[in-house]
Amino acid sequence: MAARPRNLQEARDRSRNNAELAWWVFMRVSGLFLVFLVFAHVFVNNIAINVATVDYNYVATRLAKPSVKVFDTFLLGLAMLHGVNGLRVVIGDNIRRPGLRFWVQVVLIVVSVGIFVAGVMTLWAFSYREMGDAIRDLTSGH
Amino acid sequence: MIRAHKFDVIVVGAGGAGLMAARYAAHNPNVSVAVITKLYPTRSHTGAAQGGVGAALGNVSEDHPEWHAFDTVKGGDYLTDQDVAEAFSHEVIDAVYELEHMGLPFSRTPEGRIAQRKFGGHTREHGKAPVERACYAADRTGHMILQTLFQQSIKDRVHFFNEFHVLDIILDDGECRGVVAYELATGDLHVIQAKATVLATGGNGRMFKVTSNAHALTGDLTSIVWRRGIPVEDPEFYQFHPTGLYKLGVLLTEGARGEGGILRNADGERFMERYAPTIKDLAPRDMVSRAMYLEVREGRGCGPNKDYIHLDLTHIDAHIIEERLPDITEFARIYLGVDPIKEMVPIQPTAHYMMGGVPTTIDTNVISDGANTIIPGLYAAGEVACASLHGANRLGTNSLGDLLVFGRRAGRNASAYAETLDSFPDLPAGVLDHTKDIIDAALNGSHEERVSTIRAELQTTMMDNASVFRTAETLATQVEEVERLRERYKRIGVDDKGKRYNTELLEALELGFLLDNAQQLVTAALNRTESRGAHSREDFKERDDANWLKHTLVYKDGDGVRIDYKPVTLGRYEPKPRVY
Amino acid sequence: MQISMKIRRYDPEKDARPHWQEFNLDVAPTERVLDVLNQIKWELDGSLTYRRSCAHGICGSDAMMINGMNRLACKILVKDLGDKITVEPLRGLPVLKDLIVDMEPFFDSYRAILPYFINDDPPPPRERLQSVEDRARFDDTTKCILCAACTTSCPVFWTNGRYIGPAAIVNAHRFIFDSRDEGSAERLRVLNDANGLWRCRTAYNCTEACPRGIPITKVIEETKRELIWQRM
Amino acid sequence: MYRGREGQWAYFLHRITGVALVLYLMLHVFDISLVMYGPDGPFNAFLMFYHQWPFRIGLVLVIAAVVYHALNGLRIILLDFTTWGIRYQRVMWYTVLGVTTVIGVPVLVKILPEIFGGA
Ligand SMILES: Cc1cc2nc3c(=O)[nH]c(=O)nc-3n(C[C@H](O)[C@H](O)[C@H](O)COP(=O)(O)OP(=O)(O)OC[C@H]3O[C@@H](n4cnc5c(N)ncnc54)[C@H](O)[C@@H]3O)c2cc1C
Ligand code: HEM
Ligand code: SF4
Ligand code: F3S
Ligand code: FES
Repeated sequence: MAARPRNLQEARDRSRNNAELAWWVFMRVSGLFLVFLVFAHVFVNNIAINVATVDYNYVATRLAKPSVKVFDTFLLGLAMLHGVNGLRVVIGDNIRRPGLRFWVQVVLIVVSVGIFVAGVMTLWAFSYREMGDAIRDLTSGH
Repeated sequence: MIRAHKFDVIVVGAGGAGLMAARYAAHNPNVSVAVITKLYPTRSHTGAAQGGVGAALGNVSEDHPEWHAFDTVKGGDYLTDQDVAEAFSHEVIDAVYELEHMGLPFSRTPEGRIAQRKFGGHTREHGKAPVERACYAADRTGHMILQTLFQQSIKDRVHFFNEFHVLDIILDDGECRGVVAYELATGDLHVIQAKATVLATGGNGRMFKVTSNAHALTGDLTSIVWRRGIPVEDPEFYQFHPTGLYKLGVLLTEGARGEGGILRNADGERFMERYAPTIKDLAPRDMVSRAMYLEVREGRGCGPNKDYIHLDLTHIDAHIIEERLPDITEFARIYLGVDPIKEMVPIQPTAHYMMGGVPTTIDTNVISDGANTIIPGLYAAGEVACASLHGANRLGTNSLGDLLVFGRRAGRNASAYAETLDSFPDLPAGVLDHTKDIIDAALNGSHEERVSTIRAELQTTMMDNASVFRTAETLATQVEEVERLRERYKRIGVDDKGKRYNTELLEALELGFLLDNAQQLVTAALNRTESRGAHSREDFKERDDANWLKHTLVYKDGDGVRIDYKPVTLGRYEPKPRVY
Repeated sequence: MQISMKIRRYDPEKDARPHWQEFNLDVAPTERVLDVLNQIKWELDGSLTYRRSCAHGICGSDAMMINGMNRLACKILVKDLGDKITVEPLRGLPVLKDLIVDMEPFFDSYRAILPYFINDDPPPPRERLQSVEDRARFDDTTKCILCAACTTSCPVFWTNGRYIGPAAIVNAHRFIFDSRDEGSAERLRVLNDANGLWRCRTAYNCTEACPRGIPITKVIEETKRELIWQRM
Repeated sequence: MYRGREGQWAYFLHRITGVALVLYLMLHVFDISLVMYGPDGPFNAFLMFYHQWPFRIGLVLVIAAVVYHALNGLRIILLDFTTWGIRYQRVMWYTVLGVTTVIGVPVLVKILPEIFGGA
């Protein structure tokens, strides 16, 4: 069990920054934005249309629109920050062994950063194929 | 396992008196201080005190310490040592301010000062009319005092031995060298050596069936020091508080009457008008309890068995009740299902406070005889002690004051004394013998008798024979009864033989202490052939100053007791008939 | 009235793990659960172990889980529970024996918030003045008896024992909102810790468990807002 | 099981839905990102796999979770930033459940036939 401070000096040394406070406020503010972003997104993609009709073309066409790009980038960013921070807290609460807890949180952050980058790339029309070509070009020295 | 510790000052008990003593001892940077307590400090019974602490601050109406001293002496039926009462009534004012400076959240007057209310026996101008003297924090004054003092002890970093049960005191050469304690969590014995020891272990009300006292109040130290040859002073004066919840004894503070509550019999009559025409329901506790007993005895009790009295608060504004008496309102609702705002509350007198105790000087030094011979290194304060502030009957709110004033004195004096000793004197041989014997007797006893049965019989018979009214006959019966129970106690045993939290073992030992307390009380009561304060003999109805204006000292003598006396310190108040 | 009381027993000197034991007894409906425990200890099984002292809800010794909720055994009557009663030790604190738990972690949290009056100015000769309204501001939180019913009912505390817990926050509130006290910046700093105030998820169990009727969740929310305003 | 009341259940549900949502979100972003392989990449294959009915029921649950989590999130924000929120926390939770159902039913009416009638 992490030691709790027992006197003034120890207490002073604790919580030097407002990180926890800032995250707490962020969860609420981002939540407010997410209500609109998520509801709109879900309505457009899951309710207004039949999900069974979704395929590559639907997605590709949608993502080609600049408005969707901007909208979804916000959604992605906020939802990931909100969700991953939430998950960090849940892990902090539920994993008791400090070592394990630390590593699970590291893995969480690595994976989420990866997924976030992949999401942004998708939105802004990167293509794995083009990327592959570019890399091949680079390595072959033109 | 046996473990040893050394501290310059140890305080036994962590109620108001103990924590105050520890704080004052710890103010001296040259001494090390530890507190030993069988309960977590915040579980001490000081936390149960409701009404207030009496001090002549004069925040609500004019008041003077001299009036307070007079009321205390008169309330104590002139058995109070008057030097003690005078010192007390001045010092308690400072003590209350000190509490406020420690952050205690007193209720406030509209001017922002400490709020004060009326309380039984506290009057202006030597008895003319009730005066607002009880400083209060809603009906949780004791709770606030206990919490505040505990908070300060955290700030001061006082060392605590929590859930350590003191089972013996170490006396050698007529000096105190520390105590022996049993650690509940492990069953280990600890020899805690000290240059000065302060006793602050509270009362012994659990010898009665209906009591406001906690299960833990079993008079351990009044028995332990007695077994070691120190007398007990005035044990026959035991206070019954008029307003305990019917059958349960849970206390409803006198503050309820201070706020205007009225006692009524089955006819709805405000009977106190007959017994104390001037201050009526706010007469001292002994008088009110007797009046209630008489009403019941004369067939004017309430209920199907005509065995209780009604406390009537229904005419008081509901929000005053909720605001100033929230806790007791809740007690009545939960335990009796009665809502004091709408209905009258069934009450009966409940065993409440031991006026007597371990005899001390005005400076809290424990004394070993009527000549005030001091036992160096041993101090006592709070309910366990008898500096004789309360005499034959304590006034409400004077006990909390007592804790503060004498707790301070004990702490200060103990640390000053400890500082004068350069080294710890050697311990005598066999310090653990008595403790091991009593533990062994309980653990390996024949178990023909149950502790709970003996305790229940003790409580019932004490209630029947030695409570509010007493006669030679009932007391003699009770002396024999206690004798019989002590015999039976030798054949007890316990189911639990373990070492960890063996609370059954400790309950058994506590019963042993309780039986000693009962023996002290009944023999002294049988001996005192007069009525004074809380000691009310139906066969000797009058106070007898010619023969009995003196303190009783009860010594242990083999299996029996020996009685001696100590003069009362008189002063400017001449004994007068006590009318209100 | 005939009742059956099921008690979770554990004596580490004898048992490998906790187990249930059932007692059938005849009790008066107006008896407290504490009276029933006493009856069992005194008449049936002396080794049953629990803490108790005052027997009327003011010392905080006997908080335990009764019929699935934290309460004081001396403040709940049999008639309010029915004829089947289960009694377990408080959750989230190590069980030492039967219904006795180790309170040290709980008191550690309490000590952490500097639970004492801080004001280094020399006091006036008489009392410090305080208006009736200022006194009322923190009245609720002066009632705490440190029984731990709240902290051990908090679902966050069950999973995360490092959480400082509602009781400590209540006691911090007691001083933070006392107009005479000057230590609130320090206390808020402690509460701002990763396992401090922000771990509360407004689960409300604490408020429902508190035998002193302290509106704990409200108090915690007030403290959160105070911390935000002071820090931003 | 501890006999907590509304607040406890609101918290459990909020946490469970929250975690479920992040996990779903990650999966969702991952499979959408497969578009980056182009039209003949693995994207369509994945989608066809998810178009099986158990996954679509799952998707309906995710929508329900979003609605509950969002509404209860608003409830929490009211508790945190208003002085009156605490007084109405129970009422507000029942409202959250109510509104979740009110939104849920038409959605089900629209989607269920699509799942079992169509694909
Ligand atoms: C219900 C009630 C209401 C009251 N209201 C008022 C009031 O309004 N005003 C007023 O002035 N007075 C009041 N009194 C009286 C007053 O509260 C008590 O007399 C006083 O609190 C006793 O305090 P204390 O410090 O002497 O002992 P306590 O507070 O009883 O503390 C005793 C301490 O000793 C420890 N202890 C006991 N035995 C041992 C042992 N063997 N080994 C180790 N530790 C031990 C205990 O653990 C405890 O810490 C009231 C009393 C009761 C019961
Ligand atoms: C749609 C609007 C949303 C709102 C209003 C909202 C609101 C909130 C709030 C206020 C909290 C803090 C809870 C607390 O401290 O008690 C929270 C926690 C959380 N949210 Fe959201 N949220 C929303 C969407 C999402 C989404 C889309 C995800 C998933 C990516 C998500 C995942 C989480 C997680 C994992 C937690 C942590 C749960 C916990 O600690 O118990 N939320 N949400
Ligand atoms: S806040 Fe209530 S439940 Fe919590 S410790 Fe204090 S009295 Fe007990
Ligand atoms: S139960 Fe726990 S989550 Fe907060 S409201 Fe109470 S501390
Ligand atoms: S025994 Fe004191 S609170 Fe229950």
